[in-house]
Amino acid sequence: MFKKILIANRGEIAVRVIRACRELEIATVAVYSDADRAALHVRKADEAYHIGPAPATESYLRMDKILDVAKRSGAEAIHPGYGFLSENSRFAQACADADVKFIGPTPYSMEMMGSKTRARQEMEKAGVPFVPGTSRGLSSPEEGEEVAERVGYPVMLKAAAGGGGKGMRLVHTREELRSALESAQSEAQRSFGDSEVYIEKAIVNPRHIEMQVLADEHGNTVWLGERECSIQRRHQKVLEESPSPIVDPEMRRRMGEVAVKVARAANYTNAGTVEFLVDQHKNFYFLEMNTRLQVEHPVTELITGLDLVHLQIRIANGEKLPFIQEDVRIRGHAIECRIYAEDPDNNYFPSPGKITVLLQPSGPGIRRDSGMYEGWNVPMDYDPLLAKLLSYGTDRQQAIQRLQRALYEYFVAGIKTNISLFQRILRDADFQAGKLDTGYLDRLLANKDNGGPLQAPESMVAAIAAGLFAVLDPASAANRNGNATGMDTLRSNWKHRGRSEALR
Amino acid sequence: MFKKILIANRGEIAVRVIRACRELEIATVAVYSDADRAALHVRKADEAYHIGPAPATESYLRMDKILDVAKRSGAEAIHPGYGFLSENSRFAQACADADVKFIGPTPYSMEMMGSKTRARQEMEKAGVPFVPGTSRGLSSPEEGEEVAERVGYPVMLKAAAGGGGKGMRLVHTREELRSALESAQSEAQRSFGDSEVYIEKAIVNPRHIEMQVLADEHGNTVWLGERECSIQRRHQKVLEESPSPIVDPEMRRRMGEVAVKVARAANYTNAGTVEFLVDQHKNFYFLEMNTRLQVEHPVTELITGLDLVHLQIRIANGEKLPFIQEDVRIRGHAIECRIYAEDPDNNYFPSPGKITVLLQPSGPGIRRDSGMYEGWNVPMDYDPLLAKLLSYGTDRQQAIQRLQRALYEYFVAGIKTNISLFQRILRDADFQAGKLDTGYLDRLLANKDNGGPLQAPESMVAAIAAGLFAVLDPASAANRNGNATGMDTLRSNWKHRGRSEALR
Amino acid sequence: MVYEIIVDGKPHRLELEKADGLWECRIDGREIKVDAVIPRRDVISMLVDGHSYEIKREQTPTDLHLWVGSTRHAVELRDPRSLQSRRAATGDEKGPKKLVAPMPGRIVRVLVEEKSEVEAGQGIVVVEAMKMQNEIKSPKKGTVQKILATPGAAVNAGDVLAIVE
Amino acid sequence: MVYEIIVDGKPHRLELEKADGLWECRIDGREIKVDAVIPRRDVISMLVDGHSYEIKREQTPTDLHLWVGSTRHAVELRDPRSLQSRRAATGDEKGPKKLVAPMPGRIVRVLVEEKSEVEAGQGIVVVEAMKMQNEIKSPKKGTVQKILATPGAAVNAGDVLAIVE
Repeated sequence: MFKKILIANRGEIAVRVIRACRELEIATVAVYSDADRAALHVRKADEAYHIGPAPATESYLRMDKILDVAKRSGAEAIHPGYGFLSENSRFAQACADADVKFIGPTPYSMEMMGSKTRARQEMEKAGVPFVPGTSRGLSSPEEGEEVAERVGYPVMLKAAAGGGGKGMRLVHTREELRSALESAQSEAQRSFGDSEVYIEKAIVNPRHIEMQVLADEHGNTVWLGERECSIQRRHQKVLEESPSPIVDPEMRRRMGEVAVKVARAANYTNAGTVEFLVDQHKNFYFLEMNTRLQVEHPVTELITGLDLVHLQIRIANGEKLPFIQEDVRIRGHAIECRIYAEDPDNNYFPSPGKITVLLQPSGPGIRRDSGMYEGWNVPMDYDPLLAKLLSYGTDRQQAIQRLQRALYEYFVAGIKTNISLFQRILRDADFQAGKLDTGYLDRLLANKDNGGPLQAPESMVAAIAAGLFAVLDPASAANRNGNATGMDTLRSNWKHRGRSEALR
Repeated sequence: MFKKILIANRGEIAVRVIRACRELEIATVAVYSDADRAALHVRKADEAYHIGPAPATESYLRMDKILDVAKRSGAEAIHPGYGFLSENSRFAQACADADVKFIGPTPYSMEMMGSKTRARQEMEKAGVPFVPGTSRGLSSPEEGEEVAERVGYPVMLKAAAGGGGKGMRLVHTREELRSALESAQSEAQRSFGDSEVYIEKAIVNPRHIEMQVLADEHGNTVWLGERECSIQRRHQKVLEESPSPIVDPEMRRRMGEVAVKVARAANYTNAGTVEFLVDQHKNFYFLEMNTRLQVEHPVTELITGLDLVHLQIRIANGEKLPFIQEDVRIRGHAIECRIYAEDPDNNYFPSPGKITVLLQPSGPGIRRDSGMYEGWNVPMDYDPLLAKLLSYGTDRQQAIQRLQRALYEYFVAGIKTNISLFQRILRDADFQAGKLDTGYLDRLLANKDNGGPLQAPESMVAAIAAGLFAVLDPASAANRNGNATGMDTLRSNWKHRGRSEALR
Repeated sequence: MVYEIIVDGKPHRLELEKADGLWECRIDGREIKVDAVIPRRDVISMLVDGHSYEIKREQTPTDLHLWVGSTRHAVELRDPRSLQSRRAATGDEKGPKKLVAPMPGRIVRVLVEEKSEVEAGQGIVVVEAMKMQNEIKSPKKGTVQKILATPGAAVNAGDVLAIVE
Repeated sequence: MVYEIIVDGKPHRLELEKADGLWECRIDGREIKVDAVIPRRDVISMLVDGHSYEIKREQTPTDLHLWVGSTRHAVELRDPRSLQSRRAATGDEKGPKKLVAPMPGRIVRVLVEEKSEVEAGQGIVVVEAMKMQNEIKSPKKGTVQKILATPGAAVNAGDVLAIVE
């Protein structure tokens, strides 16, 4: 087994990997930027090295500095986490060149899956089901019109190198197609330096369901169940669960088998995720493969009882998978909330800053993977994911109940978080009925939040508490009068505006 | 479903039941003594009522006060937790008389199991395997000698009303028997007001393994797997796990079926635990039935994916069990540590007082059921259980690894806890090999603690940290010089003595 | 002690007096006995008529909010004897409004020029934080009096970015 | 700054100096550069030569312990310029010893009489706490000079129960 692993990441995922390493008695090496000296991953690692200023391009994305730390510290392997360099095949190659094991797939598999059109070509050869459309970039507007005619409107234009909704256009009629194609191509060029755009039949109100796979370096590949990821805002996943409310064992087996076929076709090794679009008739279509550990991997861990990071490390170490497909036992239901530093009352503006109070849930059925602590200053330089709160239950209803209970216990002051958003989702009738698709969250947010059951005497209770705080904790009361000038009014005005905008 | 439940308990179990109620949208009523106004269960409940001074006999054991609160608050049911009134059949009867549902078995079942000799008589009728011996109190020393001769020495004398090792005597030869019987009888009389003593063949180095059962009020009874509880100190369980390292599926099924037979013979309803002694040949003998939720119930929850408190409440509500025996799916491995306020370096003296720093573990595979918080003053009036830390793993090895990692993250200052004891157990070769019996912990503690791998530079690191704390946090440095007089020397002397005694 | 407390815009008058270890509260004409302890900083546990409330305090340099359960209440506390707080309370509703940064970040773009006319809700400055670009919008219709934001510069929460008259 | 620091009975001399955001430590003749931050009260994160140490502080009225990982170290800190701490440090090893309550509790029984002879380790007083009875034992062989414990009385941690000469 490796004696030392470098974790080329930060935040909750770095902490999660450090924990796995400690469990396996592997020493850990953290890297950190100027903004992260006091971050939890630095505190928890056995070693920690500074790699540059706050901007990721000058620190967490600097392959040379990270490989230099690996060399200095004697780390034998690098876990890239998610984001940053995790899907960068050049980094995987650079690790191999430096004789450091990259804990993930080979550069070859990463490259194949990195280009959507190339992936589509390879997967079509392997007989993987696709949304009808082209498997390569459009050479002309005429070709686009012809394909669109064949698959039927509405169609979706997508950038080959795309991600995050950039270079995407939904086209309803032939008349719109030409100008949409031009603008998608120029956006793709601007965003990715590559104007290649392809066309697909648009699936109306699809679900986004993905399948976890795991492959060792000896040719064994298994699937570990699906994750329902349809709840998204601005193409970012917000809440994930497993099993999906619509997937039965037969459909799960079929999706799993396709996912394994995808992985095999890419000579895939280590942990990966095959994403599918699912239409209203439960047809599923290959979307893309994520060649890394996903943010939402814990929901699969909870329903299978496996530890994916342990298994990633063992696979990278050359071990065989310790089980076969038939041994995988899916039991119960798991849901994950991504706790972001953002303000639900203010158009989801990011909310970095100092965490002044932090009360964290625990107890039956609750897992918390967190990168924050009370007193920590959440930097403004990175993505706003603070922690993941998960629940496990005998069934979906119990998982929802336990998660609601845990969210009730969760309290973060000093910065804003989206905890209230999850409370809203979990009490929503459509969510409880499992009626989900990728448009679900936009529809929910378009409605006015009734704020849940409102209790009349609460305002009086708050007033009494305010007085008692002032009497019993006068130090803080003094502090209160400190900066309170006219800005109060300004801020709250600005807030009300933000709030009413969010409700449009 | 009940609208409101009173929890007649305190500490972590009251918090655990309150959480279950919140999940089921049932309002909760806490009760508290003078010592517990700021306790976590009072903070977390929807309602809380004061029931008297700190001593339990004047508060948590006062049936009249608790039933009075039930009436005032309109609680429809009472959950007794464990300890206090949980196995008191008169309290169960008083609840029934007051038309409040007692969440547990009937007074009839509790009474039958409350007397060890009566339980033994009933269970022998039902064909439950017993340690050879008498099923009723000895009428004379001669009868004792005769039975001992028949079953073979060594034999164990036990008080019929016993518990906690009181009135128990191990007898190796005929010569010792008479005086041991006399002293056991008089101790039983002093401790329980009942001198009845019976005799059993002594099982040398037994394991203590128990089986969880669950019975609804419609005649359905299931077993949910065993718990290995052999690690005990002064007859108090310290660490529990499931599955037991020696129980295979066939033995589990046989124990489960006997446990169900026991429950049926007692007309048992709700959650209960059948305790067995297991000898070195894996023969198991009925020991007693605990007619309540056990402290260690979460290990069963983790391996079955069920919530026993939810199910207790549903059963008490008259619902049928939502599954049958064949639906119960045991997967993975779970271990529980009971975190006590006691000083492992000082003969396990209790250690109440103010918790000045509390760092709590979380992350993959970790469940924490806790009744403590930073700043809380642990009262001296109740038992020292502060929290339960559990791990779940794919297998026993992973459960151990995860628990070691979590214990490493756990830090409590201001009071002493037994966290270091668990670190010692978990790294012990016999424990890791599953070689356990009820004498295990005494043997472990009889050896000198090597303290795990010792790192030489640590002392220098501590010295530098002491200096930097003084510079960076001078307020606390001032505090340090406050009371530091000659007592330092006295205390540490006393400590060293305690330590060397513990090691004898 | 007497306080004027505004909760979500609604004023309450609160009188507090300690008696027999309890707090006697007179609020909006009602008399309520409260058993209160502070188990940790910024958390108060109150027992009122058997009901157990845990209220959490969120204090920023500019705002005070109290959370009762999962509901957040904006709170202003005024000691009627204090002139300073009374003055603050009368903060002008008309006149120039400051556009402040809602979070620390970096100025990416300024979308309007000084002296230009803007609508309420029109974007004025774009601040980047946590990999997201966020348009800070005008609180009112009017004229941009002054722009204090410079592209590339770092800002803290509460920093004034522009003034709209 | 210069400190004399005793860790688990072993003395170290520590010189601290801040330079370029780091702490230059001279300890027992070695020079070590330390990057230190206090992420929360009673916790210090130190980076030494790439190694990351998180040290936790446990401060009671009478003792100071620092935890490096899961190992607890008894620490005494002396500022050599302070006469007071030097005097404290020389605390008499002989002479009368106080028997103190190791935890808050209630006196259940006193097992010996004043002026009686006791062995080292002999039980003197029984204190009950957390449902357990705990025998507090003599720190030395000698005579019980004085018994200050009264059955039934509550005691706090550190209260003197008896004096053995």
